[in-house]
Amino acid sequence: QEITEFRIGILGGENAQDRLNSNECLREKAEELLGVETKLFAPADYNGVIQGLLGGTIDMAWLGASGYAKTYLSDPEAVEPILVKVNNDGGYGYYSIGFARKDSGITSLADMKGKVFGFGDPNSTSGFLIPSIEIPQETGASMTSGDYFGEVKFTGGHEQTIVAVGNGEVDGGVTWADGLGAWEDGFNSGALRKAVDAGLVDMNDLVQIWQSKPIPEGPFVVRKALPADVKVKMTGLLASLKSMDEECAYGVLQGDAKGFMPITHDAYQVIIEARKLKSN
Amino acid sequence: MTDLTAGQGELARIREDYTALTRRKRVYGGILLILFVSLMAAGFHTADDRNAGGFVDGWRRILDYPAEVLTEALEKSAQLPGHLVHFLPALVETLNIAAAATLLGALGGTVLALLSTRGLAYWPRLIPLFRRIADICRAVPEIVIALVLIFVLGGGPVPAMIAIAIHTAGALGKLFSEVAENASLKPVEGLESTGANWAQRMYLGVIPQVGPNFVSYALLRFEINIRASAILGFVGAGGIGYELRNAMSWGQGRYDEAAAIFLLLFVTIVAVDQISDRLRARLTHGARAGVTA
Amino acid sequence: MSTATTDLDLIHLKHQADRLFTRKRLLGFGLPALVLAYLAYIFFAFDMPGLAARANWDNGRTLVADSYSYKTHVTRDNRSGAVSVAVEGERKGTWSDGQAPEWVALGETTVIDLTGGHIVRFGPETVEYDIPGYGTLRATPTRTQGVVTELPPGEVPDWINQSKNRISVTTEAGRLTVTRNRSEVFRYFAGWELFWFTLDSPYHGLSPAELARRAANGEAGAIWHDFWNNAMWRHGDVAWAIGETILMAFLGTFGAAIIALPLAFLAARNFNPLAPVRFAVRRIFDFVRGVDALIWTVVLARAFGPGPLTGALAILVTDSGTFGKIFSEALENVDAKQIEGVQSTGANAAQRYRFGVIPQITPVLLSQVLYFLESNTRSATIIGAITGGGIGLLLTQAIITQKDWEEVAYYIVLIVLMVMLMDWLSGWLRARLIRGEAAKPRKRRAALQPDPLLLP
Amino acid sequence: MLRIDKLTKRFGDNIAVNAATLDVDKPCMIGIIGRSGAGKSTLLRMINRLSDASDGRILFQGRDITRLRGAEKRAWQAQCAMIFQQFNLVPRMDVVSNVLHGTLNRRSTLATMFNLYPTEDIHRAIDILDRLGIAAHAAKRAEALSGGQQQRVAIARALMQDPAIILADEPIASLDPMNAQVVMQSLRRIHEEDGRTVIANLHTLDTARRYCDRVIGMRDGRIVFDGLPEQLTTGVAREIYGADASFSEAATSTEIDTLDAPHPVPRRAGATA
Amino acid sequence: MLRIDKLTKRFGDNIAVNAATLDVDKPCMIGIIGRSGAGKSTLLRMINRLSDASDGRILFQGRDITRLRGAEKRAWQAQCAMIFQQFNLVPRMDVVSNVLHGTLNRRSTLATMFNLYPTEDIHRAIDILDRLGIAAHAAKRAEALSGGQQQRVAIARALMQDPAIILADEPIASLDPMNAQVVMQSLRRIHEEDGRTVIANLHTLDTARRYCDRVIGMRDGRIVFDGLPEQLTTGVAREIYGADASFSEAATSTEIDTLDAPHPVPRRAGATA
Ligand SMILES: Nc1ncnc2c1ncn2[C@@H]1O[C@H](COP(=O)(O)OP(=O)(O)OP(=O)(O)O)[C@@H](O)[C@H]1O
Ligand SMILES: Nc1ncnc2c1ncn2[C@@H]1O[C@H](COP(=O)(O)OP(=O)(O)OP(=O)(O)O)[C@@H](O)[C@H]1O
Ligand SMILES: [Mg+2]
Ligand SMILES: [Mg+2]
Repeated sequence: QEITEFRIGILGGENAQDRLNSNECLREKAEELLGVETKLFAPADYNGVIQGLLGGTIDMAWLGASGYAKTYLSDPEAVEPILVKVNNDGGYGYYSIGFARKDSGITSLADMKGKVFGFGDPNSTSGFLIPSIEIPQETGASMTSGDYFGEVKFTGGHEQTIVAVGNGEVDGGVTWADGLGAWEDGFNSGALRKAVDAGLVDMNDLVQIWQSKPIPEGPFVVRKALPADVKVKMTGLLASLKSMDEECAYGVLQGDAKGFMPITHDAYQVIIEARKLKSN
Repeated sequence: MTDLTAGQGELARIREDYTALTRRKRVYGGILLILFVSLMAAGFHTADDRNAGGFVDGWRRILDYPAEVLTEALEKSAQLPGHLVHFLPALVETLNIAAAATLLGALGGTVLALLSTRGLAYWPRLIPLFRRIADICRAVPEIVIALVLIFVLGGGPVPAMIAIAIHTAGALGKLFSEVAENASLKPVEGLESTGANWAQRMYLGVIPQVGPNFVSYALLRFEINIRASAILGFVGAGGIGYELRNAMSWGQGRYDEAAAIFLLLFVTIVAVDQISDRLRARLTHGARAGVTA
Repeated sequence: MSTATTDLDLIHLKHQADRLFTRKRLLGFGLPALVLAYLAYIFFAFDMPGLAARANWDNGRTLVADSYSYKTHVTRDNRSGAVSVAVEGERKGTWSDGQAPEWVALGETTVIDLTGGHIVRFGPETVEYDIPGYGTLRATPTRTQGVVTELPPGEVPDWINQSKNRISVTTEAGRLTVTRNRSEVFRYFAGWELFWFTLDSPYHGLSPAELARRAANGEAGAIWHDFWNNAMWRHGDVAWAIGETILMAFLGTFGAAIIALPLAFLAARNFNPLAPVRFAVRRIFDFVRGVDALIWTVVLARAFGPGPLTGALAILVTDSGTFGKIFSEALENVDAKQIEGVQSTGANAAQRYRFGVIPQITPVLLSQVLYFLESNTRSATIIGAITGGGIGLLLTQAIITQKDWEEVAYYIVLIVLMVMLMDWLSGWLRARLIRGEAAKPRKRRAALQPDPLLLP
Repeated sequence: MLRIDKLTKRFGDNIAVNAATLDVDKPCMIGIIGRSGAGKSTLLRMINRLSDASDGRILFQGRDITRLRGAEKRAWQAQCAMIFQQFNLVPRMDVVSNVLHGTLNRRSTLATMFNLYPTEDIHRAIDILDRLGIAAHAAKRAEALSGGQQQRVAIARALMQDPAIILADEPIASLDPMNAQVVMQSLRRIHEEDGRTVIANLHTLDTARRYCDRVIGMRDGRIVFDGLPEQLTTGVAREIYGADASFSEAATSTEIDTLDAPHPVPRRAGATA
Repeated sequence: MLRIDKLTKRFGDNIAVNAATLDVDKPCMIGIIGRSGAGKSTLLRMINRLSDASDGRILFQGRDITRLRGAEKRAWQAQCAMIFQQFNLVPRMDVVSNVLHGTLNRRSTLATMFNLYPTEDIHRAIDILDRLGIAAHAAKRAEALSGGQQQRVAIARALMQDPAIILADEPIASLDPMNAQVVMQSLRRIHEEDGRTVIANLHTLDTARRYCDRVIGMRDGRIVFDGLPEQLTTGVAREIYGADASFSEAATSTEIDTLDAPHPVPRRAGATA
């Protein structure tokens, strides 16, 4: 069994071209290693990459946990997780953070009663799946508009949520952060940090109102149908990426990280169950 | 049979000229054909190459997605009526965006058209300016204006409405101006001679002439705008597009919702198409179509 | 002057006229009133009053300011003490170590001149900001007590945003932020930063004349390479993206026309006597048209993956329906006389179509196809934003990231130029290929010459 | 009353009206004759200010008309009604509305757009239509009327303006002889009964002779004749028309003698009324 | 040569041609006259096989034409050219291409699809055009020509087919008298010089009399007259046209006597040539 080309899908909240640029080194290495033409694709949203994996037009991608669950639920035979990113502190989790404008007087979920709540993308783990399960556990009510919150909206993505909260378009929203570092810097990494770095929001104007339990980082997945040697080669390439080329690893992992560790499907069973719960 | 015919030399010249013309036509036609075919081939090759999945493999999977959606929708078909009712308000919002944008765009387009038509313009020297304004309004895709406005005004129907209205004003401005160019100037001059001002001349002298055509074009635009409004919802501007995107991108588990929304949208688009088709035929062919109808 | 009618008649006529005008007034008021009522309903349905409150004009200002200006970040890592200078705070716009623009004096105390008397000093411990007309502001980041600030006496103005762990000061000269971990200054400049060359290029900051001189000396290739691969603006990739968008429109439009033409014969009453087939083909047209390119994009993305081909196919499928409808209508309007004329010579079916039908519908066909080529360029921009390809994706991503407004402005300008170019091109081709049809009387010269480019 | 002083109109190199000078000191009915292209229409259009003069002045009761701009210009146009060869009505609108357009200058824009004409105006419009014998068609669309009727609607619109001067640019050129006569008689009556000045471009000599108090001949933009109809001999006509000896008046005639009987209009009777 | 035997055409209940029988034993020029709706066009269309007969037969040199199908039918159509009242040319194509359509049946489909005709055909087409006096327009689009010229192009197309029979369905009905004469003279010449049979529907008696060797009268689908032009008296004409006593031949005349002088075409001279 041979492949004629290898296609890597990239998602995440950056400029499409920036994403392609920071993964270019990975592409070059893969091309060299596999000996076939390797291409990068940066579709507009999570769904684009997932559809590519399902349809067999994308061979490898770094998915979010929820995205992996969606792929698995659509077709269990489509992809398999190989590696997960390990943070500098050795963990492989991050958090969903609820936040609101300071001047709105909201400091907790309790204050959000009857207010407008904003999710990000429906396929995002921290932007929708986990908060949509954990928040009702705290409030004791469902996430339907008008039940506890006055209205529940999807803003479309982490960046849009931050801006929507900043504008007052929604009263509170959720986004992701690594939970490390200081609030006023927007944590060490995550969507808030990027917004701060861009000068988009002033963390003094925002308050944290909620934090989830740790969420497992999404896996790097490859298509199951790929030849075994391709899977092995790519796993090896990623696993040694940090030691081979630190700069490249920084780009691929979107920041500082310790490296990779192997992971299997079982680690995401919880997320899959959660996702099933949210389907009708 | 002599008197009508050309001389022998003349005939030879005609033959030669015609053969040369045919040859030239063939050469140009051939070049054009080769150019077109090679452009298509090269373009197709490039697109295929830059696409993740290939053209040849793709066909086998073309029904995968619809099958996935339909299977789930059929499984849960009992919930369909509930979904239809649930998403109706979003559909109404989408229709409202389209209707309001068409209305505002048509008003803007009328003004732009009157200002940029020779013989009618209030400032004849500024005709090129208003033409360029219409061109630019037309050239900017709705999505651009909508996304920028969402950043400033926040999500919801208003940015979409403004974006579509601007584009509509440009597009209708051009079409209207073509219609107005053919309007008779006599009534306008007649009104001018009584001391009527510009607004009166346009409203009483031009609009009655071009009205039916304007309305017909505006209806056509309304059809287009419903689609545009749905698409803008897809990128964040509310309405049925927003619901569709959420259902579709959630995927498996909510495909029944996606199917319901899709059904609503499809039926609406087809229905509006048909109704406006009839209305437009009536408007442009006038009474004749009314008789045969 | 004797009147033609009796007074009684006249009174009657006047009454009639009064009634006529009452009716006209009702109509004249009714229509605008309906429109107004609808707009009023929209006004409230769309919550316009609330919109004014929700609208964030600051964002608008940022957007406008950002689209023609850029900022340079001077950042001090408060743990290591290292100072870096970067355009837009991006890695690819960072000055190499120990380098800085002339308004930043690196040293133990880094002095940043924001002009107009605004001076920021990054000391080893304390950050100082001299603000003309206000005084000097001191902020000391500490491990334990957060950021300790020392403000001139008096009320804290609203352009200073202060909390325990962070202070930010926004003035017309720039912006200063101090947190425990880092201190940062933004200074704003007009223009699009590093548009031609990035900092690492030897050609950065050279005058056009100097560049021309070097280009003449054989460096043209290198200059072009540095410009084309500019990491900040990525001119090469943008050009590819525009090309991809036009490609999607081109392939989609012409592909659709090629597919729709034979099908249109099946849907036309005068060419297909089989009513059920006609009906079926027409419903297929309605279906693919009604489903809309957007949905086709999503459906096809599963089969073909992201990329321009998917976008082109989505346009192709939708427009096949549209063209099918337009073409079949054109076919139903063809003049049967010409066909009969060809038929009477003993021509077979293919020849009848070729000479009796094609020449008649070519003008309609071509002008419609060319018209759609232009409008599909716009559609391709939107479709690209969904399937992942072309300038549309670049644009939407740039907008969603919400910081690179200058890039957004750049892309918008490019898109508008692209669409206008296609508009012009399609108009030009129409005038050139369809003599008599599109050629305005103005262009009489072109209309008189025998046109070698004529197709049929 | 109306003084035209060296009025000139140039279209590029072409001089359409060349230093035309004219004095009208009391209301009268003036006919302007001349070949096609002589500048007749251009002259009238300048008086109505539909086109601007290149040079020279038009004075009406001492005011310089050529200088008027904006609202003042429109007010002058209201005072100086114009009738066109092609009627220039709004064909899709009813007759009364077309007549009421004569009041546009007096009413506010908004009111006219919503058809808010005062009832007395509407009644006056009907009266005027009645005076011209077409009141019965008041509610019809203008386009449904015959040419002669449409021209009478145009005259009614002019009268509705209550103008001091009525300009008529070949008012009967597109009418058949029967209708032409009715229209010319109406114009004559208006002059006689209301004392308004009527200036009409005419393309036939006999019409000018028959209905006008004063005839002006134009040739190549210049006024080459200005006098009483009686002075309009065939020789003079030849000069105006620049015709050679083969010129025959009959070629320009539209007279229908047989039709005269039912409406005996005195030839130039009451010329000084 | 050509035998039509009880040819009938029904459109639903309406019988357009009713058991028409006709015998043409040598090349001649035949005119068919009759009222509108008499079935003239239908008859010609059946002969050319543009429409199928409901009943009866058409025999040409012994072959039953009505039975032909597919390629054979098309071969017959090539042999039996048709000229239409409205010319039925392809207006957007040039004149020579239109003429070359006459060869479509002989040439391969593929070659013709790409407008590839042999040079000798092109030259012959130009020769034919020259014979009809319109070679100078060879490169123009058909739509740019006058009606009479277009009809001559249609005749050229017919000649290009090198047909045994030329059918002409009111070839001059949409032409002015001058052009009508040129077209009829061309048809006559073709008959005389090439010895082809010409059958023309004509709507005026005098044309039929003047150019034809034999006249056929149709009424309500039946052939009610078949004889020499001389036998076509006003009484016979009345019967054909079903007209009452007020029938006057002049009403159907398009003759222009004054124009005859320069081209003295002998009235039915060489009728048996
Ligand atoms: N808008 C215009 N632009 C250029 N030349 C014009 C224009 N209007 C009129 N002219 C020229 O001015 C000259 C006078 O024209 P005018 O229409 O006044 O003649 P007229 O006496 O009314 O002739 P007619 O009997 O044909 O109406 C003519 O040579 C005409 O070509
Ligand atoms: N396609 C058709 N379908 C139904 N009826 C037809 C059709 N063609 C002709 N007819 C009828 O057949 C009869 C004969 O028509 P035909 O056209 O042959 O008459 P014609 O003598 O050529 O008359 P004209 O001088 O008007 O051309 C008429 O009653 C006509 O209505
Ligand atoms: Mg004139
Ligand atoms: Mg006929």
